[in-house]
Amino acid sequence: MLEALLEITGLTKAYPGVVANNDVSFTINKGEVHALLGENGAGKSTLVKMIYGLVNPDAGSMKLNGASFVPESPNRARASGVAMVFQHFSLFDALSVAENIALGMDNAPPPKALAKSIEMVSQAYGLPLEPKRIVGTLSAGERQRVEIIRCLLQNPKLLIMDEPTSVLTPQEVEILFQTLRQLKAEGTSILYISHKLEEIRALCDTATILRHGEKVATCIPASTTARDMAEMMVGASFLNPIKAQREIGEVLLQVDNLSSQSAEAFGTSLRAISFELKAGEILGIGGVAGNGQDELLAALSGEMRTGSETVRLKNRAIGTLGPNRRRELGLLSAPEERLGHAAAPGMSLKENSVVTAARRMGLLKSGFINWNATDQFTQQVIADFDVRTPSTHTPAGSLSGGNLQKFVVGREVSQQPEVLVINQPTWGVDAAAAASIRQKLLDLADNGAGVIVISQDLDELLEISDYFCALNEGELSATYLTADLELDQVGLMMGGSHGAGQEAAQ
Amino acid sequence: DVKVGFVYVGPVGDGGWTYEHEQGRLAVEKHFGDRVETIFQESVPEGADSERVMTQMALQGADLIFTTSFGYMDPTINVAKKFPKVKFEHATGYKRADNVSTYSARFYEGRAVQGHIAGKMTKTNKIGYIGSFPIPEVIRGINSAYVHAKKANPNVEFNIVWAYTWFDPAKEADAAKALIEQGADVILQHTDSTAPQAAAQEAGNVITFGQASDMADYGPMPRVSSIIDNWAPYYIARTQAVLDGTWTSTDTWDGIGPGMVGIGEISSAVPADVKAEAEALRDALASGEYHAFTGPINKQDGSAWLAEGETADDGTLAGMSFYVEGLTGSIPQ
Amino acid sequence: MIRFEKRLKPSRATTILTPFVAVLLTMIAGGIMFAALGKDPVEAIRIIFWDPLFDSNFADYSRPQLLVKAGPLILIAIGLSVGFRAGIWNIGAEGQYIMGAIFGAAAALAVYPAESALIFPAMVVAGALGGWLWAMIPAILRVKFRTNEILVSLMLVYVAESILASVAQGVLKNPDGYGFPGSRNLQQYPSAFNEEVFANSGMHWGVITAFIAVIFTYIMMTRHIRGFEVRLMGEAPKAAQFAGVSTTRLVVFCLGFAGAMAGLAGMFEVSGPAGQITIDFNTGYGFTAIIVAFLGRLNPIGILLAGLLMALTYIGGELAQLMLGLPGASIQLFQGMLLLFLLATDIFTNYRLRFGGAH
Amino acid sequence: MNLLGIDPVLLIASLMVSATPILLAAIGETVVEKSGVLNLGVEGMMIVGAVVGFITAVNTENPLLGFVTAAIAGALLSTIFATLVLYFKSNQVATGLGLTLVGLGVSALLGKPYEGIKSPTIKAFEIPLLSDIPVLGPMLFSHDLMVYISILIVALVWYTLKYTRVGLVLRAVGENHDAAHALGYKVIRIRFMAIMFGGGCAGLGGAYISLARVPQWTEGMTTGAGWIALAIVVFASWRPLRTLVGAYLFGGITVLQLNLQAAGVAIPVEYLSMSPFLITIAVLVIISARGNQGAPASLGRLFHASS
Ligand SMILES: Nc1ncnc2c1ncn2[C@@H]1O[C@H](COP(=O)(O)OP(=O)(O)OP(=O)(O)O)[C@@H](O)[C@H]1O
Ligand SMILES: Nc1ncnc2c1ncn2[C@@H]1O[C@H](COP(=O)(O)OP(=O)(O)OP(=O)(O)O)[C@@H](O)[C@H]1O
Ligand SMILES: [Mg+2]
Ligand SMILES: [Mg+2]
Repeated sequence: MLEALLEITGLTKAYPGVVANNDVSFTINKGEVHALLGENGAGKSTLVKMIYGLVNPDAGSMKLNGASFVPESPNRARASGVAMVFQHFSLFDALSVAENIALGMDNAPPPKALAKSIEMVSQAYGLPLEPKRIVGTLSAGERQRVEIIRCLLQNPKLLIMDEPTSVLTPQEVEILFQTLRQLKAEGTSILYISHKLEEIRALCDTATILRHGEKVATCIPASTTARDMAEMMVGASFLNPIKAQREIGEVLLQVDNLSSQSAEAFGTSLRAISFELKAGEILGIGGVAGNGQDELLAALSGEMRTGSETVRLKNRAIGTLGPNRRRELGLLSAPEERLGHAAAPGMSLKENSVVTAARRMGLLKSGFINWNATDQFTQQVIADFDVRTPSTHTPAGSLSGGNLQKFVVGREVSQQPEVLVINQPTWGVDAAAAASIRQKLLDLADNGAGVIVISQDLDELLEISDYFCALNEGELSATYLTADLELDQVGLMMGGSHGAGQEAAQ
Repeated sequence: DVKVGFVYVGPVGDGGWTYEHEQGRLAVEKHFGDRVETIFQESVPEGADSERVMTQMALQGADLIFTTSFGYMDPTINVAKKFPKVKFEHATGYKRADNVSTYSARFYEGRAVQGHIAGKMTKTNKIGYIGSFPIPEVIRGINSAYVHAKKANPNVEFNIVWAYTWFDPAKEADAAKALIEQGADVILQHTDSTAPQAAAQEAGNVITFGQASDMADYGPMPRVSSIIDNWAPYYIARTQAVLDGTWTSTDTWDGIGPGMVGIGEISSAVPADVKAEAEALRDALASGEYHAFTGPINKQDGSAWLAEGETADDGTLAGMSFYVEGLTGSIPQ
Repeated sequence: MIRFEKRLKPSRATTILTPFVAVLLTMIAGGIMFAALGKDPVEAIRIIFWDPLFDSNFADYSRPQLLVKAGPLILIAIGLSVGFRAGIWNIGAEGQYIMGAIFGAAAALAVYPAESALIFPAMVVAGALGGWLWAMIPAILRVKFRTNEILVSLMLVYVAESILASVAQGVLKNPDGYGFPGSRNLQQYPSAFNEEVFANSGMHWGVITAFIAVIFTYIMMTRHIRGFEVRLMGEAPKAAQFAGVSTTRLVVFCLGFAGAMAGLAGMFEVSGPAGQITIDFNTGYGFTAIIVAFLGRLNPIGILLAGLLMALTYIGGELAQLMLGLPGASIQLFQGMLLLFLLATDIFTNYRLRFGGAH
Repeated sequence: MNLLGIDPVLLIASLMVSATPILLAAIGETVVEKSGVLNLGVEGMMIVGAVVGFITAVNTENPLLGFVTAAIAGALLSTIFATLVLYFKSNQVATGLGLTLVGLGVSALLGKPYEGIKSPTIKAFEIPLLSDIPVLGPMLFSHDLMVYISILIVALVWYTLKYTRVGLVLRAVGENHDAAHALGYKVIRIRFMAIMFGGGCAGLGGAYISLARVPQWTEGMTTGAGWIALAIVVFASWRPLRTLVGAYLFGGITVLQLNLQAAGVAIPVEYLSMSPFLITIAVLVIISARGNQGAPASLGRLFHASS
């Protein structure tokens, strides 16, 4: 019967300016997969960090197996049988798989024995891994395996997973779910955080829903619709994006036989990529993280130069032009990494407007920045895209992920691009915000722009794109009409031939 | 009552050049007691900083200021113009004014004595010389030492290493070692630290000479003698002159005779006959009956410099920028 | 338990207040040190901070000297601060300063004794060029081979010192100097003399240039896109790349700007207060300027104030040595404490202190 | 066996001595930087080690005790840096420079009464048997104890970083402090220890100058050795064994140029005297041109644990 593993009572945690968790109470049973839901900034990560001993609560208490549980540090939590896979991987790129795993264990065995256990566990759960590989060279899926195996080696009673599937192919998600079900069958409890509601419905037994740091509801996901759950999270109903019938116009962007070496130490090289984008069209590019998405975006944005003729905009060769010249010509982009790439965390929103809009929006006069005009532009973006921020002076780094993403998308869309390339437009963004961002992209295409959406979220791509193709190890698949595609087929395009280890596992 | 200021180029604890000037200052304090107040400033960079320090001393009421580095020459002249009532004494320079004297020591006389001992004592016939910067002062010393070593032992050879520093113990130690490894069993130095002494001590049968200060700690071996800067008598005399109101601008270039250059005790490691010869040379230099640069001496390129019996004039010596015949290598530019 | 908690926004009030707190703490700690050395601490502090400015005997002379001392510090620090903002660590300004001086002096000495109004401007150009060229070595090595500029620029200081020693007794040696090392004194060469613009003000052209550089840099950093790019590069290099900033150009610009400023400082020094190229011409301005840049929080106005404060501790420190016989090292220690206290109090700009723990 | 009149056996023997101070300081700094912290105060810690070691040796007549106190003094001084940088989150570059100023000042004050004194020196320690081997014996096995200890420290650091858990955790902290924190490692505490270790090594290096290489105390006697040590760390791409190579190479060139001068080789002295720096730059360029310099990814970055 149901037996409580972890009882949480009245957990509260405040940060300057925000109460991340307010009097949260719920119970996780043994052998249960328990979902934790909530929009961005609802306090999910904070809550699990308290369970893992990384963050100390201001108030409240926990009981594990009926005994008082006060994890002062992750080591204590691990000793009590709590393990965690982080939202942002806690891996060390320059170290090997075995070293990474050893670091997550309190009593790591000597290297040889450890390598053996890694192999054993990875076979038992169908998660192949080579202990000697350097983690920086792994794909996102493989990196996650490292984290999971690190947890499994400690025989946890409670496994916490913070958004584990946002970077996986459907096949990889399926493997993960198998693993989790197996664990559950062995009696392990799982606390599972995700924004993907269909996954939750497929996997989880119970769901606790947080809003603004407070627990607002509990439900049985299998018997609740995704839409209902989403509305519980937001506290209101919202609209799904509407895909209008559009006129498809002339060719705007041609990419022809584009190859390149990655500039990053652990990057992927692009191999002979070719495609076309027409006005009014949304091209979705799927693929698992680390298959050349960043490189493709860099080659299109102008951060990485290629042969002059490999990229043509409105029949003009632009492969050797830099980002600013491309922006002037109408090709805009938004990279995946919001903090540090699309925006500078320490700079205000106003200053971040200058990053891409300076020239196209005429914010410069003979090299001098017109701060008034910049402020106006920024305020416009904030208003049009519902960015929640105290002012234009607020540092970008202090915005929540979803709000910053709205700002980044808004900054590009407001410049009325002719072609917009965007990578992971809604990564880690809650359902309501994601819906509004997708709507803006659709609107942009309606107005005659060409849009390329690179994403690992297949639902998203299937929802908004007209054409679909997938990146795999730097190669681009053929392009298909989205309407004609089956999900299985898509999965194969993305990852069917990806990674020898995976084939071996099947 | 007079106030006497001293401007030093290094820290008073450098154990060499500045240290000896500081000894001079202390001697002044001791000699005059309450009648004289001294002030000083250490580690004053040449150029604008020294000009400011001198001015501040003058503003503070100094009556006599000793500026103890060649690089203070132009600043001293500049400040002296602004304070005609204050007397200035600039060491090792050549610019004078009504209230600016110059003074310097004929260290090359001491080098002659060292050269003689070195020539007599060397078994390998190789003498190592650590130079600081290739300036006339240093070149004069090398020439003087060489001329007298050669006289004592026609087979001697000089190996010269330029350290490009007045003071860098580690580098001086390395330089000494390099010379010793090249077979030198006598090390002469024109840098200020005792590091070469220590290196010689470690090596064993190598002799050295104290530089600027006596470095008696290292006697009787390796340190067999030394050249000591002894500024005390001069500083006392000049302060006395200010007290008496008899100070006038002069150019003093004193050697062993007046005691500005001291020859440290020649240690027991030196055979008695060599010691006696060295002391005789010292006395001859002191009395003036012998000049350290007495012809015939040719320049390195073989051209004649001093004819038989001719002695070098002070002008040429002051600006000496050539090696004498027999020295190898060229003076770095 | 006491801990620091990040502020949502940097506090402006503390930004302005902390330097004063730091100076106060330095006075206290320094006072203790002076007392330990057997000197009256109050008097020592008064001599360092007050006398150079207000003492009836010294102030008339010291106040202009403050500018003479601060001028090169500010000029070099301004140049360095731009690079530091972008995360480009040039710590070899001393070498660039030397090369600026050599080039500047050489330009004048090459035409000695001709007199012309063109000579001084030519020296200015040559000085800036000398520093710029010397800074281009680490710049090009970094751009071409990704060589760490900290080390290259530092190593080049030692190389520049060797070159200085060599020219001081070689090509630039004063032919009328009786064989002594050192160049002619440019103070005695009217066309080349960087004279005070107003008599007894300390204001020579180098000081004026430093002030212009402060204003120029302030405007560039706050209003011009180039300054924005510099800040962006320092904040988030990838975002800078995304904004179309060329790393190559920025590295060359920052190192070149710093080199030119340091070169100018060297040139104005050699043609003015110092007067001549000597073996020991350089006195560490290039290194002290790094401290000034950080004391001024890499902000042009801050650097201006920090340069003046640093000059004050130098001149006041000299007076304290003269009047109290304090050892020179104690002044060095005092300056070190000032920097460390400033850095320690810096945290209150971005963090606030919280008492009471979480458990 | 003479090249240009230089005996390689003696050359190697003396370069080992001349390189030992920078080697000690550099291996300490390697550990500090591996933990993700850049401490530019090496020069300051070295000179404080030099003076404290000297004072102890003179007063106790025991040079080995001098090394012990020098290490302690260097470590203590480094805690100022560690506290400011780790707890007060001050800029690492500026704090390191400040530490150097403080170290130079403190050492000069402490050393005043000890100027011009000779210290007891440590004797050469001829390793039995090994020192009798022809050529190799006098070259490698007839040095003072500290030369061997410095090599031992390098080996120890190498082994620790490569094969032990402590080393693994240290590297992890330097690679990604946020992840290390998330896994429950005490980033601040680990870095504090690393900084103190670096301070201790720098102190030893300084004491080697004042007790072995030069045996005397004079103000400012480290004359830039700390800066060279910093260069060696990068030069060695943060690898302990290469630190040994780097330090010996630099020491070797320094000694060699003096030897070339002493041997009267006709290379202009100006070029010889700048050669150690020019060659260091040249090697740096070659290393960096080959890419991946191996710098710890978190080096110099600010860490603030939220809790
Ligand atoms: N270290 C911190 N300092 C200050 N505020 C924080 C900190 N960590 C989280 N917060 C704030 O606490 C709130 C809850 O954050 P948390 O990361 O728990 O949200 P989440 O539900 O995990 O969101 P997401 O779905 O985006 O991961 C947010 O407003 C966040 O900005
Ligand atoms: N490129 C690198 N990046 C980060 N850490 C490194 C790197 N190379 C070596 N290390 C770490 O530094 C420690 C010691 O390096 P060291 O050079 O002595 O190792 P090594 O195995 O002997 O290397 P090599 O075979 O290249 O000489 C090792 O523990 C290693 O993990
Ligand atoms: Mg989260
Ligand atoms: Mg190795």
